[in-house]
Amino acid sequence: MSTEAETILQLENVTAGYGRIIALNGIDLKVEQGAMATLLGANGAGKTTTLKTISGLVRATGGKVLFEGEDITQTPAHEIARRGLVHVPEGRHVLRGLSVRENLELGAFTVKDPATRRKRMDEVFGLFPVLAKRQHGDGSLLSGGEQQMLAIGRALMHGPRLLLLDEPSMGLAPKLVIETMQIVKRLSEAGTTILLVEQNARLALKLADYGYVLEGGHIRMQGDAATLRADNSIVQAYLGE
Amino acid sequence: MSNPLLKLSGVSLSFAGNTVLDNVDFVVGEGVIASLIGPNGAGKTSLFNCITGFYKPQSGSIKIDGHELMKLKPHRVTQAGIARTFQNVRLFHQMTVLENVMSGSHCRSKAGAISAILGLPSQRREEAEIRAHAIECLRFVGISDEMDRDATNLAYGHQRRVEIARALATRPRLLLLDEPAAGLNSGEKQDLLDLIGRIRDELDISVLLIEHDTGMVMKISERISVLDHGVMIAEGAPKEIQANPKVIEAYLGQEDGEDLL
Amino acid sequence: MPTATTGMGENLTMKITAFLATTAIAVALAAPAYAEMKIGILVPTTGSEATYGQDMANAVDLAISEINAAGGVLGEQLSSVVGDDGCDPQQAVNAASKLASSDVVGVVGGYCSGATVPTLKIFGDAGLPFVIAAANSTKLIPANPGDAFMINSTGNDQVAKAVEYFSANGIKSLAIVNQGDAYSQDLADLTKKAWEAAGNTVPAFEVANKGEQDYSAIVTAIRSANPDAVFWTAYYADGGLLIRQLRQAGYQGKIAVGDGSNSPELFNIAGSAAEGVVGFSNPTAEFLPAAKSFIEDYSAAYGSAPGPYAPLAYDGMKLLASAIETAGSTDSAAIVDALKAADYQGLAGEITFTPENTLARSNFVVLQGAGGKWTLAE
Amino acid sequence: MSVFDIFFQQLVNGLVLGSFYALVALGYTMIFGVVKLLNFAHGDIYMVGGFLGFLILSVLAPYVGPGWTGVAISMVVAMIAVGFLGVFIQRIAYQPMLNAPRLSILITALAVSLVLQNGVLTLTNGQYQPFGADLGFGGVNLGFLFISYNQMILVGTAAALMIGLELFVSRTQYGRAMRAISIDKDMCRLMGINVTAVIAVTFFIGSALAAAAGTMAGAYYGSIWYFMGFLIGIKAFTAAVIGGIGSIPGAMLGGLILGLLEAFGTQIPGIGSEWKDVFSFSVLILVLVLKPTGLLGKSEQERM
Repeated sequence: MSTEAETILQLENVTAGYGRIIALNGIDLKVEQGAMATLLGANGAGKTTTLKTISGLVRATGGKVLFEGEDITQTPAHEIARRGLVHVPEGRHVLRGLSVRENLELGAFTVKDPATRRKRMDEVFGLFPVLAKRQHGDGSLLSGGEQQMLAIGRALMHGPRLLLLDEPSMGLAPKLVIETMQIVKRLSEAGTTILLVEQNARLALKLADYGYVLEGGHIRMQGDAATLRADNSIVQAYLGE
Repeated sequence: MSNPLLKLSGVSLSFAGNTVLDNVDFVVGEGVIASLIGPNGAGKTSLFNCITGFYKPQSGSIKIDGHELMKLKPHRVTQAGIARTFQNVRLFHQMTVLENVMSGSHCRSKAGAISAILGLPSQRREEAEIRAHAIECLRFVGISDEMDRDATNLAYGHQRRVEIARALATRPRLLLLDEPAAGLNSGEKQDLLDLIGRIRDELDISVLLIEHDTGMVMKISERISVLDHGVMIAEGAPKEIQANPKVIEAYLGQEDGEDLL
Repeated sequence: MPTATTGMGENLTMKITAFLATTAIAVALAAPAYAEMKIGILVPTTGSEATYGQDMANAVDLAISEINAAGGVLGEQLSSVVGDDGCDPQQAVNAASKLASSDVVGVVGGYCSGATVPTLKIFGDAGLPFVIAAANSTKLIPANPGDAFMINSTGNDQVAKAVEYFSANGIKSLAIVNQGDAYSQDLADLTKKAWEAAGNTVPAFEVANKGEQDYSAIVTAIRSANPDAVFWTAYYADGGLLIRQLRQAGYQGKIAVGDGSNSPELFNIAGSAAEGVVGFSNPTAEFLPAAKSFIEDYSAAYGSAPGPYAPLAYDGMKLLASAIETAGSTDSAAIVDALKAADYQGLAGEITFTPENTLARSNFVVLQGAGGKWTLAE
Repeated sequence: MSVFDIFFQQLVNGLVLGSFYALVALGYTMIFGVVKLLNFAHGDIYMVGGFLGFLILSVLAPYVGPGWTGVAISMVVAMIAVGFLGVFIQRIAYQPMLNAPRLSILITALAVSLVLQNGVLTLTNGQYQPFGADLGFGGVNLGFLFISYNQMILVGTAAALMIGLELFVSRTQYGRAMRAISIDKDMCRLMGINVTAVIAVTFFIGSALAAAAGTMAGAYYGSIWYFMGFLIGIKAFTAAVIGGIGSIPGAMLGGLILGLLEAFGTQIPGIGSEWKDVFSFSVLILVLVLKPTGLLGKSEQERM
């Protein structure tokens, strides 16, 4: 279906919900290969549900999700992850009771070649030296910022072709928010394709190439990040008209 | 501004060293529709829980009409005139709509357990009154046709109405609604707006709501208070709030540090 | 209805049939007036002990058919009614009440002592003679209103036999293991009492939990007490495990088992550990010289060898029949009197009764495990 | 035998008993870990393992003899077969109930237990079945202590299985995934872990371990019957709770502790062996009162 060769992810009129509650009301969006897109909107606008629908945790009730041109709407979550579409959920979800290293190892669950796993582990440790230092400790005993690094590092162990990041700065002190966003920036610059959900709309639009603003399960606005940044009407998506 | 009905001063709440509410001052006037908004994790539901007695704040005071509520148990708070609904609909299973709503009236029941067991005439009279009142509440929210159905079999929007009717059956002076529009479609939202307006206008009950749908909040509220990280950062009319830089920053993020990127 | 017409003309059969047909209403309304005598059989035909119960019922029926073939009792043919006690006291009460109200002249049976005890009062109230063929707990004796007769040796007789055997074989100290149920505990307590009264010691007296697989605690206790012999008073399934584990742990002394363990299955479970084990047993057919033709007839009729209590059940039926003949009528009191005075030579030996209606002479035999089966030791 | 001798003898006995408890408790705890189900049918899986081991041994005995070689082969084959049975039970009985209320799935487990028990009851007429293994009576006599070769082989095999399991769980991706699933299923799916497959592997391993215990118990004690899983099922549950339900090292520790407690408890003067079960269940209640999370279990605190 994809007309442009560089489109890695495409949503066509996707609807989804929880029981009788409708969360997504027909979402169309696109992420280009190598680019960073961001998904903005107030609480309850449907950002997290959009990411979950893409990664298969929530089943779309209608529409289509295409990843690298293939329909993954009905593909099981673990199979989607296997294909390289990696979702870092909100709240970090570090596996308590498993060491930092084991958390990272599990990130590479789908990677069968031990040499590749070792190489990726070294890369992650290079990116986050603190994880190397604390690799044998329980992952859940890391600080909030370190846990976020672990969550991202674990996703990188897959060798992701598309990274979905859900509120990576949530619950972090202001200084750590900036640090986390710097990491996201570095990943993007290194060529990773990213779809970012972020509470801090200003920072997200500064980093991203393209932005979508959700409201009540609809896409209310979309455009170049720079254009959206300059548009004051984005405030209305958050604070009403 | 009208007389203050609910007045919070200096309310602080913390769990295991984490501050959830930090010295919050907050007023809801008599006969007002007010809203409490703020980003995720700002402490809105915690504030509701403090008002209704589910949480005990470490310091401060919470008064309704000058009566201190801080030391009261939740059912006493209800008797003092405050009713609430919950973020997720919480109806009693395997009870009809009417029974659910009647359960709301029992906090006003005067007959004791003994007369209830003995089925004394006073108790029977009271039961009939409760029933009549519950039906009246259901009629008010517009679902009296469904009063004999199992409450949990109703459409979601109607379940929300049952919850509101149950809250009304306690004959409150102040109604707290926690995200009443969550999961409703746009038509149902409009109906909800009308209902909230009628509750205030016809029943003379003040309403305070927490709501994420800021569009709806702006339409209905006369006063809006904004909570961010446990701190009350703004208070005012909808237009003032929309233009308040502190509120915009709370919702869209700060500009500090942007240059580092 | 039995159709045996031996010694009866075609005419008579027809007359009887006509009689039965014309009095059908009377039969339905009043107590039935068959021209035959009914005998009750009280045994478990369902539940865990069903095999033994069915076996006893078969043996009684075999005796009945032999009696009928020889002309019946007092000129009348016998038939049987089975009451299933399920080896359960409550079920036994129901079964006994049903038998007592179904016009039987006497009852043969009683396998589980626990289930038999509560039936004594029911049969006693009805004045029915009751020949108890297998159940042999001493608890039956005080509960007997006077019309029940035990033709299996009681626990007391087994104890006497065991003490006699142990003493004769130079044993001084004896460990006793039971399972805490009425039967095995009774036997263990009585043995302990008699053994100590005879001037010997019981250095270990243990109780095993039923269904337990691991007996290591008991084995250790026994090994540390190091008795000359171990006496297991409960059933074979768990006894087999204990014997095996005792030998596995290196215990060298003598091992003996009570009549609850005299099944050939013991050898399958304990394996070679059961070689040389001594068993006290009520007289089973294979060890009774007089039972040779009984075994053949039984096997021919039912396609399998008679079980351990079949000879006693068979004897019980024959005894009851002879008592009715002696009494000369089906009057219960007369039959009971005849039983009290009985001196009957059965497959399992001579039957005469003590004033308590128990067997006057012990019929226990001593068996020994050899080559994977029981053989007569004496 | 002196008190000293009894102590060592009971130590050995406790280890043997504890090995059985631990092997069965492992399955209990692993299955609880991944699907939060108290698999009350687990004791009956042990029982079925015993019967399958017996059947296989009866076929093999004419060729390899009824000794340890035959038992070892029977055990391995029974483990594989019962492993698949565990997966099959999970698929048809538990998988459809995964989102049902906790009570419903518990009742399902009881139903599975009854089906297995009554199935074997019908096939065997409730009779004790002699296992038919011939393991000999040899052993090492240290004077104060007699340890049979059978006890050594048995404890050794149980230890080897447990070490193997520990290595599998701590060193392999599947083992890590198993632990991860007990913590956060959705996160596991996002990491590409096929949760359903890992649950199946867990049931396979848990059931196979129970089958190993069942076969060894049958061979060691000499007889099997349809009800033999009941008591050990409850004991294994007790062991799992003592160690901390959900914890694999906890189940091993709990099993050994329970075995030793029972062995020594019965030797306290005045407490005969008939008090054994009372003793172990009192310990269960004590643990539940004093340390409800068990010895190695982690408390799952509610997060605000």
